[in-house]
Amino acid sequence: MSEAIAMTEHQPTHEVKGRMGMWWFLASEIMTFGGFIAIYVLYRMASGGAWSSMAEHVSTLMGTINTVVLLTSSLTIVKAYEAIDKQDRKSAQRFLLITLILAFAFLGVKAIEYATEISNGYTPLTGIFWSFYFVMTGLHGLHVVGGIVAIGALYIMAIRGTLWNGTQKRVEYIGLYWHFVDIVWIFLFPLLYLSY
Amino acid sequence: MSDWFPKNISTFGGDIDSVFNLIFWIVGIGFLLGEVFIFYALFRFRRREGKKAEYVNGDLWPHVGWLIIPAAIILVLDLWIDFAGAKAYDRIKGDMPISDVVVKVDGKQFNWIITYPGPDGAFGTEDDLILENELHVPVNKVVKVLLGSKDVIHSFFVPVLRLKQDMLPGREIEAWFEATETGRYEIACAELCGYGHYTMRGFLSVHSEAEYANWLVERWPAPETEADGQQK
Amino acid sequence: MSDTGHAHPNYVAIWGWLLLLLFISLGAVYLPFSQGVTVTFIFIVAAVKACIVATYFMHLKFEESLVRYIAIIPVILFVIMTLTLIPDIGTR
Amino acid sequence: MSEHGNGHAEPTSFLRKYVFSIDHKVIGKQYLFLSLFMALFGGLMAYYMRWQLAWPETAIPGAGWIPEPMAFGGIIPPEFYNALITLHGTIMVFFVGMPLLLGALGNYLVPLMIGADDMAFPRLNMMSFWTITTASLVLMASFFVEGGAASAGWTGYAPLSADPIHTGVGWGLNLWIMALALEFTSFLMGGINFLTTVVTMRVPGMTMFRLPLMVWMQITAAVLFMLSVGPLIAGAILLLLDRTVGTGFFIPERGGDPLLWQHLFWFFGHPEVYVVLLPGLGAIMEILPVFTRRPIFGYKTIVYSTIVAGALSFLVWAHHMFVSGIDPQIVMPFSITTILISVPFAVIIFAFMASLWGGSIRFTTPMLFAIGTIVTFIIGGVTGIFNGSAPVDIFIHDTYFVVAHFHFTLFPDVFLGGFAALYFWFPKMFGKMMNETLGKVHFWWTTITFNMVFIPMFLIGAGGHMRRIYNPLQYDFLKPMQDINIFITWSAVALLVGQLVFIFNFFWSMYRGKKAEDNPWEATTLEWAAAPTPPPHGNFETVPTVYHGPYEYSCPGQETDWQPQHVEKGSVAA
Repeated sequence: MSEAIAMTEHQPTHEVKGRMGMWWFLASEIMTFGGFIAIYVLYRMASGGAWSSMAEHVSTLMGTINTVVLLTSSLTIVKAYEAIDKQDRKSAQRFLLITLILAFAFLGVKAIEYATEISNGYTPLTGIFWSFYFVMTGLHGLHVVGGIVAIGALYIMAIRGTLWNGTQKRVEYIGLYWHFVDIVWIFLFPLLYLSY
Repeated sequence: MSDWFPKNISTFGGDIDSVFNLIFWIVGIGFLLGEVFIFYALFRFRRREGKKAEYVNGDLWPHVGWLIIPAAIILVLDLWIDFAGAKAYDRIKGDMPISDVVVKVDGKQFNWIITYPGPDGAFGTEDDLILENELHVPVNKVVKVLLGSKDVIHSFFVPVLRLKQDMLPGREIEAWFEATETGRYEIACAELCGYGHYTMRGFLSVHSEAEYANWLVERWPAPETEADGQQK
Repeated sequence: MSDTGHAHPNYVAIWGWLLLLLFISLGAVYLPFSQGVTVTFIFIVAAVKACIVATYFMHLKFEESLVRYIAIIPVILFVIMTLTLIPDIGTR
Repeated sequence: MSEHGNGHAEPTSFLRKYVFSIDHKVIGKQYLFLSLFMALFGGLMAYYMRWQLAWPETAIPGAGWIPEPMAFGGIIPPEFYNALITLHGTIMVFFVGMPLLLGALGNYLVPLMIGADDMAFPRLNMMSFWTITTASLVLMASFFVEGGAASAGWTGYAPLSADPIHTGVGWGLNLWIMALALEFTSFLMGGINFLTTVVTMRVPGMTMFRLPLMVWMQITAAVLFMLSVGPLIAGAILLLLDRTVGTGFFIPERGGDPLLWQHLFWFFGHPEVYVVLLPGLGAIMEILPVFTRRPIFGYKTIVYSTIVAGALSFLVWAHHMFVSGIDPQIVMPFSITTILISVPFAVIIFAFMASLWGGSIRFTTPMLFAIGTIVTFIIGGVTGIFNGSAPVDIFIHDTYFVVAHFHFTLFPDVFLGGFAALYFWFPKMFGKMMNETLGKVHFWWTTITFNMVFIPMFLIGAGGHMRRIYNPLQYDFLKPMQDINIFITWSAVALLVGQLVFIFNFFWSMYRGKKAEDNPWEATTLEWAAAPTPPPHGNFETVPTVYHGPYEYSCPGQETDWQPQHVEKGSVAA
């Protein structure tokens, strides 16, 4: 504990800096996604209900599956963090793997969804609702890809056993990011899939 | 400083000019006092041998004197300016007076398309008159202009009327003016609209009542000679 | 032994709550309320879900106040921005 | 794997030491050179624009080298003029103001001032520099693609910017958007770094209210930037898609709304003004106490005023849009918040005045520039009231009055304040003193010619002279003002030529200047008092401990008139 006091005074460990940096990053991310959501909501208000007919064609089922997948992956990565806190390397590694699989599952469902929609003739140019749909889910998807890269790196480090020399705190920071991606989806889901 | 302004021929132009003058005197005097103070302080407290600077010890009263009271004065002056401004703004942009003439002005790269509704008072009918870059209005009448755009954002700027309003594609924005002097004045585009932005020059012709009636008769020689568009 | 200085809540129970809320909002769509009521309801549920994730999964509950401000201020700003733009963009 | 404070060892190879360095001091200098280099381009563009305005459609001396179709034998067509206004604005705000005041000064000074050995994330710091360098290259490259560079103004209003058919500019504008996106990314990384550094890496005793004000200004600026840029990033992505994919987010025929772009731009744009402004004022706040030899007046009041101004800056953005067709109902509230924002800034200016009163003022070059900044910045501040008043803005919006106003805020801040900072911190950065005589010549020349350029602009602005006009002689009512335009142009030429004095002084002093001592100005903050000149890798030989606030000058009962932050005060005589 004396170390913890010293670090706030001068020599911060990774922990304080990493968490702080990640939160500042998330603050700017909130504003970016907030911007998208604000634009979407305002445009939808302005359209006066004209979008509902377009919004009916999204697949609520796949959206729901993906919500469950993402919520579960949030659970598994926080379990990985808990396991690391309890020095349980084995289950930490296992939870990271599950998270990774769930993230890929999310992208897989998303890909099927995109393919179905495009083959049914709903492309980003079909109408402004579809433009928003593809931009917002696409950007969210890119964040998922970023998360996969980061979690994958953590998992490889866990296999190699290099995750434990003071670097295991990264699971927490990447976890924060991953929960944020989850929260974005929590809002995108009703915005795009439920409001018709 | 409003001597530099172009001539004012609009009924509300005087309001804008007087708010400008009010601000000019308030900030002008404040500005001069501030600058004189700074130069006096620089002169009086220049470095001199054997004279040490005074320490600031963070007492409350010097703070009140130096910062709080001046800031409170600024706040009061701000509110004064705000209220004067709100009054003028309300006159210009608040409830629109009943208009005698309605004209549609559309911006297009790089021309003004000016549409008169004709004797039937409705746009989009056969007797519409479409002019390029020429806006004719009667003097001492309230003119309502419906501003729109065919492509990008333009801005309808008539310096002598103190009127400026952006024209957005996809929306129709209403503005009004009442010219008090006859003559031919320039209309300019005030919002960058492309490479020909600077060529987007139009003319506002303010006619006397008789002249305007003549102008109408020339355009619509039909039996109906009533001033166009008795609208409210 | 934990070196984070805070306890770990029962994450699985929280996950259960999140799933429950998800299905509540799904069910709400099929209830015979007007669109306005339904939309308001599902967004309240979404906000609650987001708060749960932030509070427990992102352990904001155990963080110092600075971190909470970092998280909350952007949300407030973006809500202010959206509300201000309603007369201009939302009801054009 | 050390992203650790003093973990990284001193690099030895040239590449690691000077190019891909992770030392905040080297990165700060890299930012400095980048911003000065870009300032040359921005200034050159200003010169071309001014010449065109004074003698429209004549061959511009020194523009003969520009290849067709940008210019034809030195005569620039309107397309290129519009590209110049766009790029001048973009470069000066995003590629000069921000890299100079945040990138260079922030990087160099923040760790030194809080006693840290480096930034919190040195590698991220290096990445942010190379990101903005890439952004600069992308921006300059946009001149050479087919269709020319972006020409929709630095504000890039849609739908002029949203569809290539309106301007004829294709990839030039796409590259402009990408350059901005990269720049934003760079400063987001920078902002995360600054904030984390200041929150976690202060030395023992360095409480938040013992921070030098420069650090306060830097972190406030970082917060403002990080919280305001997000919606514009969203908007920029949508704009780029409109241009490249063919969506219609800002195009009315396809269901979009052009007004939204303006809202997004100014929601960012107004806080952005303060992002650039605050670090410049911060430099003044550091310089004033040193050369008046007394503490700055009202430290905490200044900090609180800054925070209030920063918070208010999120609630004023629509004052850029009073005539753009927004709902008249929201105009007056914005007009009121806008005029109210003058209160916190007035408090800061009053604090400056009070700091002068009772001092023992040394008129060195940095001090002259600092005073020049305050004196001219007041003009910029008070003319903002005109723009903020909604009815007056109806007339002066988009005229040269506005141009003069924002140049009177940003030029004193970025250039006069920036010069003050450079003359002041040059000895610490390069270990040499700059020449005082040349510095004073530079000061008088710059401030006088600057006022000669921009004060007449208020007059022609009041006369209704529109901005962004390629050829003012098109309009009869502007013709009588042409003599003033010519006067402005000659003054601008003089202003630009005068900067050669600075460039010469800068490089000459770097090699031939008098060697600087550790603390030539007898200052109290850590970067002067505790670190050697120039600071070694790792900054401090021993970790300093801070005992009191940053500006303890002329304390009663002390031997010297300056008490460094890391030295305990002697016993105070009762």
